[in-house]
Amino acid sequence: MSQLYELIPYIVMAVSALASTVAVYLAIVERDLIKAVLYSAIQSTFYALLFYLLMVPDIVLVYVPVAVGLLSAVFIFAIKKTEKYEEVAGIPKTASAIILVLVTVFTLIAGWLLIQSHAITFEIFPSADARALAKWFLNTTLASKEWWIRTFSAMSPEAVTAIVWDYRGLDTYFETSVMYLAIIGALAIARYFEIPKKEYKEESMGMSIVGKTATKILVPMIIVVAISIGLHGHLTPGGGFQGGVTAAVAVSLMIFIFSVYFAVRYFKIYTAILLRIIGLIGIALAATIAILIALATGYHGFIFQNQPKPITPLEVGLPYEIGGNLISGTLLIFNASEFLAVFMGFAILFLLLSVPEESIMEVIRGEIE
Amino acid sequence: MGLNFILTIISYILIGIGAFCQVVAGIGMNRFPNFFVRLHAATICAVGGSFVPIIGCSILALTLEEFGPSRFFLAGAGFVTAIFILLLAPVGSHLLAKAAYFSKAAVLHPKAADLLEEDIKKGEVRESTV
Amino acid sequence: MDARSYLFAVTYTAIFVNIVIALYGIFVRPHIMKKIIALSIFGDSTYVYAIIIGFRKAEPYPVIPIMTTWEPAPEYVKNFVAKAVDPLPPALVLTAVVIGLAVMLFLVFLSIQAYRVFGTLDIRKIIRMRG
Amino acid sequence: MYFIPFYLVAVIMYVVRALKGPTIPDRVLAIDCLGYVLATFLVIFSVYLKSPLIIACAIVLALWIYALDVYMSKYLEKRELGE
Repeated sequence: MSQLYELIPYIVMAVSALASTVAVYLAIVERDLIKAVLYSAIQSTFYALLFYLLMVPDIVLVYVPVAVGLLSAVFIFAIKKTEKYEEVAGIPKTASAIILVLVTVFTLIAGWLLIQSHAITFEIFPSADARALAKWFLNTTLASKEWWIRTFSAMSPEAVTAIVWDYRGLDTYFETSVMYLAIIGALAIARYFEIPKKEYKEESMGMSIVGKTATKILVPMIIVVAISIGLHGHLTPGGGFQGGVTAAVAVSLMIFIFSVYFAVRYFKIYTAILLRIIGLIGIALAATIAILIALATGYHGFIFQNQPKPITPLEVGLPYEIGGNLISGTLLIFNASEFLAVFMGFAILFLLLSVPEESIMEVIRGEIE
Repeated sequence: MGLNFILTIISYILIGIGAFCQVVAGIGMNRFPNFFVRLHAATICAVGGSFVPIIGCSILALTLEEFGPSRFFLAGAGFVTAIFILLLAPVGSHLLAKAAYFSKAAVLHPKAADLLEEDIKKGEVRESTV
Repeated sequence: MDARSYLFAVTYTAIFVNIVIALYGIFVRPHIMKKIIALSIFGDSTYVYAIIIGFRKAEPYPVIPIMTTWEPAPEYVKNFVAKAVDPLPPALVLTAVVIGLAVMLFLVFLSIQAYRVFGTLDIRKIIRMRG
Repeated sequence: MYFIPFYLVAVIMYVVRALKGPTIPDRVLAIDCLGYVLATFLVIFSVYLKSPLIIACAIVLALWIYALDVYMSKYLEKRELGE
């Protein structure tokens, strides 16, 4: 019996995976798009549980706001602005069967290759032995405080944030720029949208008074939770990405509960773009500050350098703690900048998504004539 | 023995109450006939089934000295979660019920009386003030 | 194989089926919004696989790759390395999720614009209009 | 933690309602309950699996299930979403 209770995490994992499969099947075959969004929300919730049981809290913290909080809002906006139903008559049967077979074969090959990537043993269950690289990351993420041992360390107890912003910082830098390119693309499509200049009226706009009162209490709490997740990224699960998407949901809640005219009082689009750029500049500065100091003093330095390296005679690098509080060198600056940038990027896109369709159609008609 | 023992017993009782409420709410969710009755089951799930056991887990965490200082993190975050649920679940249910009632998305099939409809017909209540 | 492996195989297969269904949705269903929903499901399933690569066997259960103390003793570090899951896949997936959301938003902006121009989001009707 | 199977049974019952539910509000309500029971799960598991730091996820899950409620009820009210 006690053996059965040790299996509980794995049982829950299997149950949630099966339930998500049912939800995915219904989401794909459903004609009503709103129902499809709801099924996909069920699937997201179960994936969150799955990520949790696979012991990656960072992913849960970023995945739940994205998949449940933001993506469903985006889909609901899009469905409201476009069509509600999908036309399914006339999908060719044989062609889709062939595609299904092809997809299955392709995915079988990919899945087989993936099982091979469990590397050390050829079993489905991962082995007890971790990869050498993983062991190295785990060993060095918070090492002793003498600087010659600190050389390869990020001085952060949080291995994931250490990898994101220190060990593989350059990767993250370019991934972040991919994100900004996507946001800039969306901004370019929406370049002529303008939020109409209307006054926010308490009684005729937004949802009921109960929701408004609760959200008035809630929004500051969300912002506080988000800042806490974002700035403690080097100590507890979290980081700039997680905090940013968490705070972005506050904006979408404000748009839905009050109205966009209420939200633009606090988030003006051009201010948001300015703050986003400040965040990006913060990342760039924190990445190059060590090499700039080194150039000024005539010693060696590196891009994305965090702790002092043996090749640098002086301790070029940011301190790992201030007044006894661990700040892990540049990680705190990176997290704060990324928080600002992600938050403001998604806030802009949500404000633009909520522009009423009539005012946009007027502009489009004007351009055609 | 002592304080830890008492707190452990209390927390297990709270988690047990939560399990009971969850099962009851699950049965209600499946057996009740329409949306407005199912709201009742949802309330049991949110307050009895989530708020109470999370408080219980937080209390249990306070007694576990093997966790070291991070047990206070666990307990504090647990209390914050519980308060969020207590604050948000009724508001969410209210918003949903109002929207479902006025958009007529949920069918009110076994219906004894609809006092709100009568009040609106009489003009005593307006939709925007509900 | 013990019971744990069987249960894990169930998880693995279920996510695998999810990927197949989502790819089918991307290729076959005609509506652009449905394609975007299927794309997001496909992305999420691949994230789960990426995370599964980093999972490991530990007694009684693996721990998160985050230390709970700021001044670890050598025995603590040894125990931590023996039990913690691989921190590299989460670090890669983390950025992928946020980028995925930005790309998804971009696609949604594009498809709303397409609806404004074409008046429909059914891909077959749009193709007929162009040809 | 001998109570976990009861919670698992409740999860399955909510999933049944969420997949079956005849109308959209039914489904949203079931997803709502699902979110709260999963948040409870996260808290219980963080004690059960002896990983105290992992609890931060529970706050987020409890918050965003509410967000889903808000979105769907605004959609059902059949008005412009931004107003």
